[in-house]
Amino acid sequence: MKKKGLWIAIAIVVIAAVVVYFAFFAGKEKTASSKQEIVKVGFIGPLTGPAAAYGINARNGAQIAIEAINAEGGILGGKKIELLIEDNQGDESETVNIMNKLIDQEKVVAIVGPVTTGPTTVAAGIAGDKKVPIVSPTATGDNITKLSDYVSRVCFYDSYQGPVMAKFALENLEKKTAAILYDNTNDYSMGLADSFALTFAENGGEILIKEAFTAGDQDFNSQLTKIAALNPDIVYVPAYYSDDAQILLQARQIGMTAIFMGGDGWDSQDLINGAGAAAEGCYFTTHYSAADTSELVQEFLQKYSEKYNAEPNFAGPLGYDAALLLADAIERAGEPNPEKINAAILETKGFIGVTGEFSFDINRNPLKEVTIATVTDGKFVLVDKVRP
Amino acid sequence: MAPLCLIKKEGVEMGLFIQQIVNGIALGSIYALIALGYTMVYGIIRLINFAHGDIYMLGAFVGYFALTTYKLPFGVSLALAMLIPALLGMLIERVAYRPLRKAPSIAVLITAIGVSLLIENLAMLWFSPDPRPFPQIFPLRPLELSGIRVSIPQVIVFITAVILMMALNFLVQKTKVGKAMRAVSQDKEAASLMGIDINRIISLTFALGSALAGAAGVMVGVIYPRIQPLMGVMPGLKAFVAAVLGGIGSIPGAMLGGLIMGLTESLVTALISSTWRDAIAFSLLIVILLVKPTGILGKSMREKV
Amino acid sequence: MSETNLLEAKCVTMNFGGLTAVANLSFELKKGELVGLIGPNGAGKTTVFNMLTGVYSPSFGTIHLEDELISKLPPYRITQKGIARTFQNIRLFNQLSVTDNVRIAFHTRKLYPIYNSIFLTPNFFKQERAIADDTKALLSLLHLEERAEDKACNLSYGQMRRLEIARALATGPKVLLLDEPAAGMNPQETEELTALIALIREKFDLTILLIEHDMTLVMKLCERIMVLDYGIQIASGTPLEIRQNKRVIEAYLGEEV
Amino acid sequence: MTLETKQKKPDGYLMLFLALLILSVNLLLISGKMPAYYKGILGFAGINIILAVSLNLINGITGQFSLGHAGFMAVGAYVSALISIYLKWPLILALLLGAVVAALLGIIIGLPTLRLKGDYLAIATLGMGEIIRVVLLNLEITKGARGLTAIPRSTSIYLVELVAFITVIFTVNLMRSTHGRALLSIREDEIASEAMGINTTFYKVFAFATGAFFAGLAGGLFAHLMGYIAPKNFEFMRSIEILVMVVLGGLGSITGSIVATIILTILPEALRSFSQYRMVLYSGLLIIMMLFRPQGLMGTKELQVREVFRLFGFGGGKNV
Amino acid sequence: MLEIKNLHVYYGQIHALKGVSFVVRKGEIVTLIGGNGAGKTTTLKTISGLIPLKEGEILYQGESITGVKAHDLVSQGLVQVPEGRHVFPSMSVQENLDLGAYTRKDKKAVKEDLDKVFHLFPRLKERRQQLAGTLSGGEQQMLAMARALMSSPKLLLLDEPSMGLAPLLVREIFNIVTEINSTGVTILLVEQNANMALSIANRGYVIETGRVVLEGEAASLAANEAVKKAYLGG
Repeated sequence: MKKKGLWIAIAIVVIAAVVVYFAFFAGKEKTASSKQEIVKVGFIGPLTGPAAAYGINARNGAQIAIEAINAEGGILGGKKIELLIEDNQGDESETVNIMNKLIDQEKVVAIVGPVTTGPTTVAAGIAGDKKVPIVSPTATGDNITKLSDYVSRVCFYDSYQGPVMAKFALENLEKKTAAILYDNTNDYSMGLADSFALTFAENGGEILIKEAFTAGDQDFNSQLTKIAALNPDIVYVPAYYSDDAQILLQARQIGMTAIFMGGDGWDSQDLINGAGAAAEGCYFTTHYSAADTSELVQEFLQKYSEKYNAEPNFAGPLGYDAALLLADAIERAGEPNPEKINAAILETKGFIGVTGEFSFDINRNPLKEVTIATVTDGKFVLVDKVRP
Repeated sequence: MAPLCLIKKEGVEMGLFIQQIVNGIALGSIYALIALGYTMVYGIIRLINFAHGDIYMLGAFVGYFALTTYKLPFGVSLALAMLIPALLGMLIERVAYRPLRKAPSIAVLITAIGVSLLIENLAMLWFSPDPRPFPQIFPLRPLELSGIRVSIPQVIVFITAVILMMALNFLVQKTKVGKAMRAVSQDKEAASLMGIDINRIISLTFALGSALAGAAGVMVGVIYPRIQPLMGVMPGLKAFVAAVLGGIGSIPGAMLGGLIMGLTESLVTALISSTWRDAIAFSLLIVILLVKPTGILGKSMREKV
Repeated sequence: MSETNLLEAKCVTMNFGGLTAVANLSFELKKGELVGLIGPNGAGKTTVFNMLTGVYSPSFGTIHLEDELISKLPPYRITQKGIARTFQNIRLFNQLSVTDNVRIAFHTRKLYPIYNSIFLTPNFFKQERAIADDTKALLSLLHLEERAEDKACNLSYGQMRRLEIARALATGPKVLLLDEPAAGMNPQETEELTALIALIREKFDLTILLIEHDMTLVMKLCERIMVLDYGIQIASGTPLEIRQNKRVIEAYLGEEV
Repeated sequence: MTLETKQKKPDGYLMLFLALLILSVNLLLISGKMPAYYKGILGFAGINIILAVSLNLINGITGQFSLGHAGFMAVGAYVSALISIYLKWPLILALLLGAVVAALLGIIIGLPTLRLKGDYLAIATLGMGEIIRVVLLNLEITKGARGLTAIPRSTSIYLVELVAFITVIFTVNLMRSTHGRALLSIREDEIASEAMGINTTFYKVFAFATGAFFAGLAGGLFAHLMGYIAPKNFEFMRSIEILVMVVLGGLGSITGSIVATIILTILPEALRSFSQYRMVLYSGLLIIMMLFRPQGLMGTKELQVREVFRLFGFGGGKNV
Repeated sequence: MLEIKNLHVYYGQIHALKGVSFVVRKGEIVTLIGGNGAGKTTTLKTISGLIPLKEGEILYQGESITGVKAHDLVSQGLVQVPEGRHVFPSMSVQENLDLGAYTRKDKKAVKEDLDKVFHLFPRLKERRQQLAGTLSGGEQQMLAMARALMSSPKLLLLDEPSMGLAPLLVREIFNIVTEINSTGVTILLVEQNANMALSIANRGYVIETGRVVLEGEAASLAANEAVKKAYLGG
C-alpha cells in the first residue's frame, strides 16, 4: 500500500512540476524581439521520424544561410538572426503546437518550414490566423499556398515540374508510351504522377499503366514485372531518391531497358551511390544542378560539406534559399514586423538563390526554371533548363 | 516443351504469372526469416517482441559497417551481424523483459514498444536517418530460365530461409535444448522443477531469434541494397503477421506464413492493384484467424472448463 | 413427460474430433432431488456439466428444462432459464471484490436498461439497492460477509469454493450443478460443506447435481447416484446400490469402501 | 486494506477539486489570458482523453485487446469532415454522424473478430486499422495521401472539453452499474461471466461499438481542430500512442487514463528543448515507467483525494 | 537428510509461514497434513527453491540450500512433483519423461531408469507417443511422478498427488508412492487426504496457519483425538 501511495505522490509531483514549468518558465512573456538586437525566425521540420532525412537537410541549409548572413553583419543594420529550430516529426498535431509556441511564446517574425505538405497545410491556417509568414522550402502540394496569404515556398509545386518532364519525354526524346510507378502514401508522389500523366496524355502520349508502392517498401519486383510486360518507352517514378535507387536496381536486374524519369526527389548523390550503373541514362527534373559552376552553388556545396561532412539532398539548397529569401524580405521590410515581412515576400522579384532565379506568381509560388538533369558516367549532367 | 517466353499470348500471361510467383517467394523468404525469430520469442514468453524488427535493422547496419568501414569479408560480416544482435537481444531481454516476467502481458508489450522506439531513435541519432546504399556483394545479373528471372541473392535468401527453418525445427523438436525450450514455453514452473534454468533458456531463445533477425538484415541488404534506421518497422510488422498467419510458435508455420504473405503481396500487385496490397494481406490474416484462430499450423488448444 | 421431471437429458452424445467423451447418456432430475455424478477421471462428468450449461452443444441428443429444449441455447440463456454451476478449477472474477463477484451474478435477475445507468434514473438506484441488499444476505448466509471487500483472489481455498456457490445462487437457479465442491478439502471442511449444501438446498428449493470424488460426501448427501465410465453410464441407483455394484467397484471405487 | 476497495461512491473531495480545476482553466480561457500554445495543448489533451477513456472501456474494462483505435478515429474524422465540406451541415451533426458510422463499423468488425482472444484479437484489430487506412488511401472521395484540406476549423476548446466530460461521465456511470460489472466480469473470466447469465457477445460488441463511437467523436473533433486530415494521421503508431496512455494510467482506471493522458500530452512538449534526444528520452521513460510500475500509475484503482491526504499524513493513516 | 529451521515466508504483505521447522530422515516417508491455506504447498515450494524465504534455513544432506534456485536443486536429487500435475501438455509422454532426465548426462543409466519407470507405470508405456495434455487426470498424475523419477531423485517432494482423483486411483497412487520409497527414495508428502497419507507415512507433521502444531509417528497422529476430529473425519 505504501508503495502505491508513493507512486501517486510521484505522479502528482511530476504533474505539479510540469504545471509550474509552464506557468513560470515557458509561459513567461518574452519581450518583443523588435526591441532587441536579435530577430527571431523559426524553423519547423521533421528532424526525427521517417521524413527526417529531408528535414535535417533543409535545416542544415537554412542554418548555413543564417550563419552566412550573421557573419556578414546581420540584417536591418546589424541585427543578428536567431534560428529557433523545432522538430515536428512530420506530424500535423506537433506542428500546431510548434506554430503556437514559436509565434506566441517565442514571438518569431517569420518561419522557415514546414518541410512536408501535410504539416504545411495545417501551419498555413495558423499562419493566416496569426498573420505570421511561413516560407516552406520543400512542401510541394498544389494547394498549400492558396490556403492563406501568409504561405509561400521556394520549391516547385507538384503540377509545375511533372508537365515539364512529360513534354521533354514527348518532344525531346520522342517517346510515346509511358508507365508510372508512384508512392501512394505520399502526396508529393501522387501529385507529380497525376500532373505528368495529364500532360503526357494530352500531348499525344499514352500512359500504359499506373502502379503504386507504399513508403518503406523494399521489394518492387512485382510492380516492375507487371510494367515490364507492357514494355513502355519510359517509366516515370516520382519518388524520393532512396526508393528510386532501389527501383532502378531492381528494374535493371529484371532486364528492363526503358528510360526512367523522375522529379526533384531524385536529386541526391545517394541516387548514384545507391543505384550505381543502373542510374545511367535516367532523366529527372530538379531545382539546380550540383554541376552548375555558378559561384553561389559551389560555395553552398562547399560550406555544406565542410559543416556537415555530407552532401545535401535536394532539401538542403531549398532550405538555404528559403532562409535567404526570408532574410532578404526582412531587410526589405525595414523592420521585424511579420505583416510587413509578408508583404515584402510577396514583392520578391528576381531573387537569386542556389536553386535559381525566381519571382512569385499570384499564389506565392516561385516561377523558376526547371532543370532537367541526366546521369552520365556516374555524374549528374545538366541537360536543359526550361521555364514552363 | 517450348520455353515459356515463346508461347504466344496466353503463354506470355502464364509466364508473367509464374514470374510473379517467383517474386512472391523471394519476398516471402525475407518475411519468413524475420518471422522465424518472432515466432521463437513469442513461443517461449508469449511476447509480441516489437523490437524484433529493429534488431533486424541493427543486423543490417552491423553488416554494413563491417563491410564498408572495416572492410571485413562477407562471411565474417555476416557472423558479426548475427553475433552482435544476439548479444543485444539477450541484453534487451535481461534488462527490459525479465523484470516483467510476472507482470501483465500488456505491460511487457508496452515495454517492447518502448524498446523498439528507443532503438529506432538511437539509430537515427547515431547512423543519421539518411538511407545508405548497402555494398553489392553478389552480381546483380539475374539467372534466366525459360523466361523466368531469378537473381542470385534471391536464390540465396530462399535457400538460407529453408535451411534455417529446417535447422531450427530440428533444434526445437529433437535436441535437448529444444525440448527445454518447449517445456519452458508450456509451463515455466514445471520446467524449472525439471532442472531447466528457464532464464538461460529464454536468454538463449532471444539470442537465437535475434541472430536470425540479424542475418535477415544482412540478407535484405544484399537483395535490396538500401538500409536506414526505420527499415525494420514495416517488415517487422508484416513478418509478425506472417508468423501469426502460419501459427505463431510453429517454426514451419513461420516459413509458410512468410511465403503466403510474400505471394499474396506479389499476386495482389499482379492481378488487382498494388494499392490494395496491404489491405488484402491484412484481410487474409483476419479471415484465416476467424477460420482457424491459432493460424494455419498452430495447435488449437481447447480451454478446459 | 412427467410433471416432476425438472431436467431431462435424452441420448446425449458429445464427440470431440474422433473422441467420444459422452455416449448416449439419458437421465432426468426430478424437482428437489440431489443427485451425485461419479466416475473415474476422464469419464466425461465435467463434459456432462458443460453440455447442461451450454458450454458445449451436444453432438446428438436433447436436453430439456421444464419441457423446454435448452440444448441449443448459449450458456447465458441457459443460466437465465435457471441452471447455475460452479467450476472444478475455481473460476472467480479474481481482481474484483467478493461483493462484486456476487453482484455480477444478479445481472439477469435485476436487469435495467443501459440508459438507466448512464442517466442515473430512479430505477437505477432502486435496482442497485436491491442488488446490494440481496448480495449482503447471500454473503452472510455463506459466511463471507467478513471478507466482502477483499479481492476474490485473496480468499482461502474454502472461501473461494463458497463464493462460487454464492455466485451461482445469485443467478436464481432452479438447478444447481456443483463440480467437485470438496476437491482439496480436508474431512472437517468437507463436513461443513455437506451441511452447507443441505442448507441451501432447503432454503432455495434447489435441485442439485454434483460431481465429487469424496465418497463420504456423496454417500451422505445424494439420494441417487449415477456412475459414468468412458462416457457411458454404467450404473444408477441409491448410494447403497452403487456401493455394492460390481462394475462400479471395478471401475471406480476399488475394493472395500 | 478495506478502505481501498470499499470506496465506490464518488469521492466528494475529488469532485470538488476537479470542478475547481475545470472552472479555473475555463476562467483563464474565457478571459483570454491563456496563450494559444496552451490552448492548443489543452485541445489535444481533451481529444486524447476521449480516445484514452474510450479505449480503456474496450481494453482495460472489458479486457479486449484492441490495437485498432486509430482506425475508428479515422472513420469519425473522415465522415464528419466530408459532411462538413460537402454537405455543410452543422458541426454537431457532422460529429455525431461520424461517430455513429464509426460505431456501426465497430459492430460490423466486432461481431466476427471478438471471438478471438488476447494477442490474436490485437493483431486482428491492428490489421483492421491498417485496412481502414489503406481504404482511405485509395478512395476518390478521401483524396488518398493528399488528405482532406479546407475542413472548417470549427472545433472550439469548449466543445472538446464538453465531449471529454461526457465521455468520462458516461464511462463512470456505466462502470457503477450492473452493465459495467458485466464488462468487468468478461475481462476477469469470460466463461464464468457467461455462466452468470451475461450475454458476453452483446457486451463485448457493446464495448467495442461504444469505444468506437467516442473514438469517432474524437476523430471528428480532431479533423475540425486541424482543418486537415490525411491517412497518415491514423497510422498504427497512433493506436499505440493511445494504448500507451491507457496502460500507463492503469488498465481499467478512468482517472488513471486521464492523468496519464495529460502527462503524455504535456511530456513531449516539456521535452521539446531536448530536441533530437526527445524521442530517445520519451521511449526511455516509457520503459522505465513500465519496469517500475507495470500495472500503470493507478493500477485498477481510481484517484482519490482522500488517499492523497492520507499519503501526506493528514488524518486516518492506519491501515495503509 | 532434510532439515528445515524456522522458515518464514511472505507473499507480499501476507505472512504465509511463521517459523516452520521439521526434519526428514533418509529413507522415510514424512507427511505434512493440514487445512487449506495452512502453508503446506508454500513449504514445499520454498524447499524446492520456487519461492524465496525471508528468514530461516534449509539444510539438505547437511548442506545449506537456502536461496539455491529450483533448477540447481534437481541435479542434487531434490525433486518436486507440483500440485495439479503440471505436465507439458503439448509434448508426448516420452518427451515429458526425457525432460525429467534433463540434468543427467549418463545415457545408459537414464535408459535403465526409463525401463524402471515403465515397469512402475505400465499405462504410460502404452501411451508413450500420446500428447500429455490428452491423458486423463490420473494418468497425468502418474506422468508427473514418473517424470520426477527420471531425474533420479534422492528426496521426492509430492504435493497433493491424490487431488481430484477417483478413489480407485488414489489407492493406486499411494501404492506407487510406497513402492518408490522402497527403492530408497526419501519422500516428503503433502496431502489433504490425511487418512491415506498417515497410512503410508512413517512420521507426520500437522501445519496450521503457517506453524507446525503437532508432530509424531504416523500411527500416533492417526490415533490423536484432535487430529482425528480435524483431519480424519472422525
